[in-house]
Amino acid sequence: MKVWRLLRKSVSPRNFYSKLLYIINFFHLNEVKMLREVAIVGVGCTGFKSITPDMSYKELMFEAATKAYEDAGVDPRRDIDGFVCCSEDYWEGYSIFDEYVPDQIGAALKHLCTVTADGLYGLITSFMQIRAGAFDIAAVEAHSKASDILTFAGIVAFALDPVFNRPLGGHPHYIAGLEMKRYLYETQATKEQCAHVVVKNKKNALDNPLAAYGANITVEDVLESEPLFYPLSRLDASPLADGCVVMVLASDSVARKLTDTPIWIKGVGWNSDTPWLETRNWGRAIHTELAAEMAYKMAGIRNPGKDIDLFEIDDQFSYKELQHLEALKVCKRGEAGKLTEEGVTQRDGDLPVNPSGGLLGVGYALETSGLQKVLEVVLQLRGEARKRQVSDIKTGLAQIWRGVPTASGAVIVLGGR
Amino acid sequence: MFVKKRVAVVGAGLTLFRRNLKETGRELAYEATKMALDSAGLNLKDIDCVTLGSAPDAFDGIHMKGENLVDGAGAWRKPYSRVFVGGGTGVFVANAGWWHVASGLFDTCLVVAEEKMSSCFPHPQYAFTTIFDPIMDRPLGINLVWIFALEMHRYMHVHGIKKEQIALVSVKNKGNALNHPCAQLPAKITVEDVLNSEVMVWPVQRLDVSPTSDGAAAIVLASEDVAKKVTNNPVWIDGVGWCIDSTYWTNRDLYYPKYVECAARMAYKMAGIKNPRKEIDVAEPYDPFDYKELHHMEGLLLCKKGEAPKLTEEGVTQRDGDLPVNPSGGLLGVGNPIAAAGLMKVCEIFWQLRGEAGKRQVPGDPRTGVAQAWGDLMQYGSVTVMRS
Amino acid sequence: MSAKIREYPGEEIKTRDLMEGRVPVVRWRPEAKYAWAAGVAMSRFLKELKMGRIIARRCRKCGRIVVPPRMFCEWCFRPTDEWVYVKDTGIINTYSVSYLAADATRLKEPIIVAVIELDGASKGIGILHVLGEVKPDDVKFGMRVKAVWEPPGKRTGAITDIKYFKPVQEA
Amino acid sequence: MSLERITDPREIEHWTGHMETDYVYTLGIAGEIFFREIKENAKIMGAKCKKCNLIYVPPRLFCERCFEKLNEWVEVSKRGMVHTYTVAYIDVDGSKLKEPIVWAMIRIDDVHGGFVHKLGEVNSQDVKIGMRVEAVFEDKEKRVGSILDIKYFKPVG
Repeated sequence: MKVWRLLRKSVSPRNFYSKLLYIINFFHLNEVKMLREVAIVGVGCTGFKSITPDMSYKELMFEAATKAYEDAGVDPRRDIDGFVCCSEDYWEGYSIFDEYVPDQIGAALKHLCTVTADGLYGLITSFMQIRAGAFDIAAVEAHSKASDILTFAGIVAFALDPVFNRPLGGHPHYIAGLEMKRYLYETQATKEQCAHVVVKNKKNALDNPLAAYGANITVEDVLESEPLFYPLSRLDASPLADGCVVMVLASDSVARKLTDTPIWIKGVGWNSDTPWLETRNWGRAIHTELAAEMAYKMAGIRNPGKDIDLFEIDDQFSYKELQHLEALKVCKRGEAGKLTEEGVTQRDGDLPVNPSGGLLGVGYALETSGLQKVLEVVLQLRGEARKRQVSDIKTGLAQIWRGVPTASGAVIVLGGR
Repeated sequence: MFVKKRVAVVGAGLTLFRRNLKETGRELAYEATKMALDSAGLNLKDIDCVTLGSAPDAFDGIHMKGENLVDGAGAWRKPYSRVFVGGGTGVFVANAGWWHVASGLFDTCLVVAEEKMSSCFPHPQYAFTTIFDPIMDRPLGINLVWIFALEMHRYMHVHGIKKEQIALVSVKNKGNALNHPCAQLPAKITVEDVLNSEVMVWPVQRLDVSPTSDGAAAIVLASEDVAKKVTNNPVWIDGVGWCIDSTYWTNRDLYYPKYVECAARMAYKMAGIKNPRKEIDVAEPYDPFDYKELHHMEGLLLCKKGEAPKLTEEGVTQRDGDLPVNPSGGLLGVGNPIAAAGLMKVCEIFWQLRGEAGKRQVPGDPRTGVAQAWGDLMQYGSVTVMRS
Repeated sequence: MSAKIREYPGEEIKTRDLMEGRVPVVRWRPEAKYAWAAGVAMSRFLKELKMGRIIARRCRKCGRIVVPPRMFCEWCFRPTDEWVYVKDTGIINTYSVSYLAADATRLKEPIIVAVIELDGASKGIGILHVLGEVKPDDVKFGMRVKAVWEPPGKRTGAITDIKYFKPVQEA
Repeated sequence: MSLERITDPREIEHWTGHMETDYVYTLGIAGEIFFREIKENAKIMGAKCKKCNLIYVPPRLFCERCFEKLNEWVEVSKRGMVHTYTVAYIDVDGSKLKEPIVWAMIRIDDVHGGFVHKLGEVNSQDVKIGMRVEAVFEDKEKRVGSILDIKYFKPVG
């Protein structure tokens, strides 16, 4: 049956080789085991706002979960067994935030766990659980209640190494400034090119009803904005947002029953470089290079720039989009800035990057950021992105970095039919 | 049909458990990880991925502490993530390791648990006050022990259990820990000692409680192919289970841990265990308080509800009894660096099933064991079933 | 290889050495302040406390009346439907006697804490609070208690607007 | 979704609180040696991994690459090169700093690593990547065995 399905799928010359490999692989592996495919079958999102004072985090999560289950056509109490939620205690103001999650997403007395990472890690966790045969249908939740936090920078500072870095004090985003300077130095990219990223993403966000920070601005506006950590200026940094995303995943046969437009998880990867600032690579995003390598191998992608039609990548700071594009091997090192300037990464360009508006336009929603990106890829692949719809796409990629001061990131490759 | 991949434990490592250790969290994680690798005869380059378990950041005093521990856990430039389900983390992280390998994504996985509670100074108790609801509970001046005393009291009330019966657990576990080289509070004590110890929150007394600790533990997991190459004595993770109950703990009857039963049923089903009492040879249920061992034996379906105190009285749960429970000495004896304590239980089952537990070895060549941890607001159960 | 390993790593420090500064350390106190949005359910709950009332939510499907109130039913996974006042009386589901303060220091006078199932809420639905005007030895499971409120002028819209629960005679 | 929402902004309640308490961090096995040398001798120590041929600064108990335990300590230079830098204009609370702070990643000569620290005795406009700098220590009696015992790094000829 599975073979028939594979053959029935349209095999374009572009990915014929990988399909062939897959089929060969399939017969080989069949003797030992059969690995399941996993698809995203439902998505729900509250939208992103600078502040959500009228709702508790529980009510925010309930809204996103209700929408996701409706979208997937499932009843969580009856149909869903596995749940993954994503949170870090100090973002929430609770120790063991895991405690406060189950009820509002339908997970009471069910198999739920917390991954202290971005929602994309949660999605990958759920993917692994389904592949391992633990569940057929699972849900992933990530949310941000950043507006509950009164001392954001103080909490980020608390993530620094307590002995070697933290005692020096200061606003911890100086680390982004250090990184940006080195990146620009090594690649010859310019502040103007970074500003182009901001202009593009904020403009894309104007067409995204979920986005909080859409704007029509110019490169000069970005360059003239208040310097924070030279060369990083106010508008180079993505502002905080509240919001919640819930997604429903299912194993292959179940996914096909639930929806006509399953979005398949083709490849996943995640990686961490050293946690030490002192020995880390300041110019490159090693974590994303390695995560992409893993995801591409799994998805059978040999030429990312050609094989992938759409990118939703981390842009917590403007230069990160350029750095991450290069880490993803979409272009050569030092080329991303130029491509951005030339408009190649515009929504109607050859390499659409962050058509949702990215974190610069949608808002940096802490651990939800990765799922916001996956959400956009899902909507695009389903053809439901309305004004933002990029035409003729089959494969999309989402990527996230865990923010200052980490050197960790994750990548996912998604495909429609 | 879809056939599950088998996952084996091929190595384990443990640091001392102590009230304060000099090592940083990273250094502790490293020591346990290195020992686990060495015992498996593997190098770091043989490892495909890493999963870490660690309880609240408020202990170690580092926000996103998983990110701080990357190098100590052996995850430099490897796929790495941290799972966190409160006190349930230590056993749960073994389950996380299981799906990394069982998913077919990786052949080997390092599973590391670390806790450095002593950073929270002068007492980790503060960190515990922030686990509660800020509107309903924290304003009352709540203390962690309150809620366990409430649960313990409810359990005693419903089944008519006496403190003397519960104290036997503490006596047994602290005694068992005398043979554990890492133990923090091994002791030869009597039921009277427990009953005469300082009252903390009645019915919880000083000797009913496990200490706060620093420590780390690690295991190495491998797929069937790799496991057979590196050892002729693998221990298989045949069942994993986890479950969370509602947040609203004052809306639940605390006399029975339904969530542990739910987690156990998931793991037993996966492992094909139909009669846990008969089929399980050795158990390491979570025992941060003595009554919890009893509570969890019932949740693990090792006996009927309310029957665990009787089994304990009859000596069934002694190391040489019919169903040895916590032969390691448990958290009461070995110590309780939260996540590391949970993984210590998995290490113990590994050593017991390999026949390598030395003086702690339970007799009769045990073949099947279960480790379990519990956490959050008396709402989380995580269970791992292992076979030799 | 527990039996084969001779030495286990870890360098112990005595708590006293740490206390008395004989071990080099770095100290830090984080800045981590929050203003949690109480949301629809708890904003109302707090307002009602200020007026001396306890409010719950009811789920029409399972019929449960739950407190603290929530806008969703966790067992039915649907929105709860209506506000219901419950009484400030109830019975003790379980209790304990604490000699420890929140910071683990020892109290001279113990605090009695209890889960109190409130009258008017569904069976088994309780809240955590403290007991007053009673000796530890006189507290019993199933005992009837009633809230003692702060006077109206002193209430702030907090769970501590109820000073404690005290025993009352069977109705 | 909830059947009711708050429609009157005056009905919105917030509950304030914090997660602040005191922490003490031991310096660790490697950290203790490192800071003792800084405090007592104003020396910067590294730990050598023979297998990977790297000298870690700050020193570590283990090599993150090969996982060997490191027990060879070597004194390294107090000088290095600005690998990257930034000029911070705002403080941790978001307020504008009176004097901007120049932060830099300083690669100590011939080692793997160095310091993320502040630069002093220099105009922010004059800082360049590749610039030579040197550690400036606190006076001995003021040194406590912390990263703050290095006041800053200053340019050298």
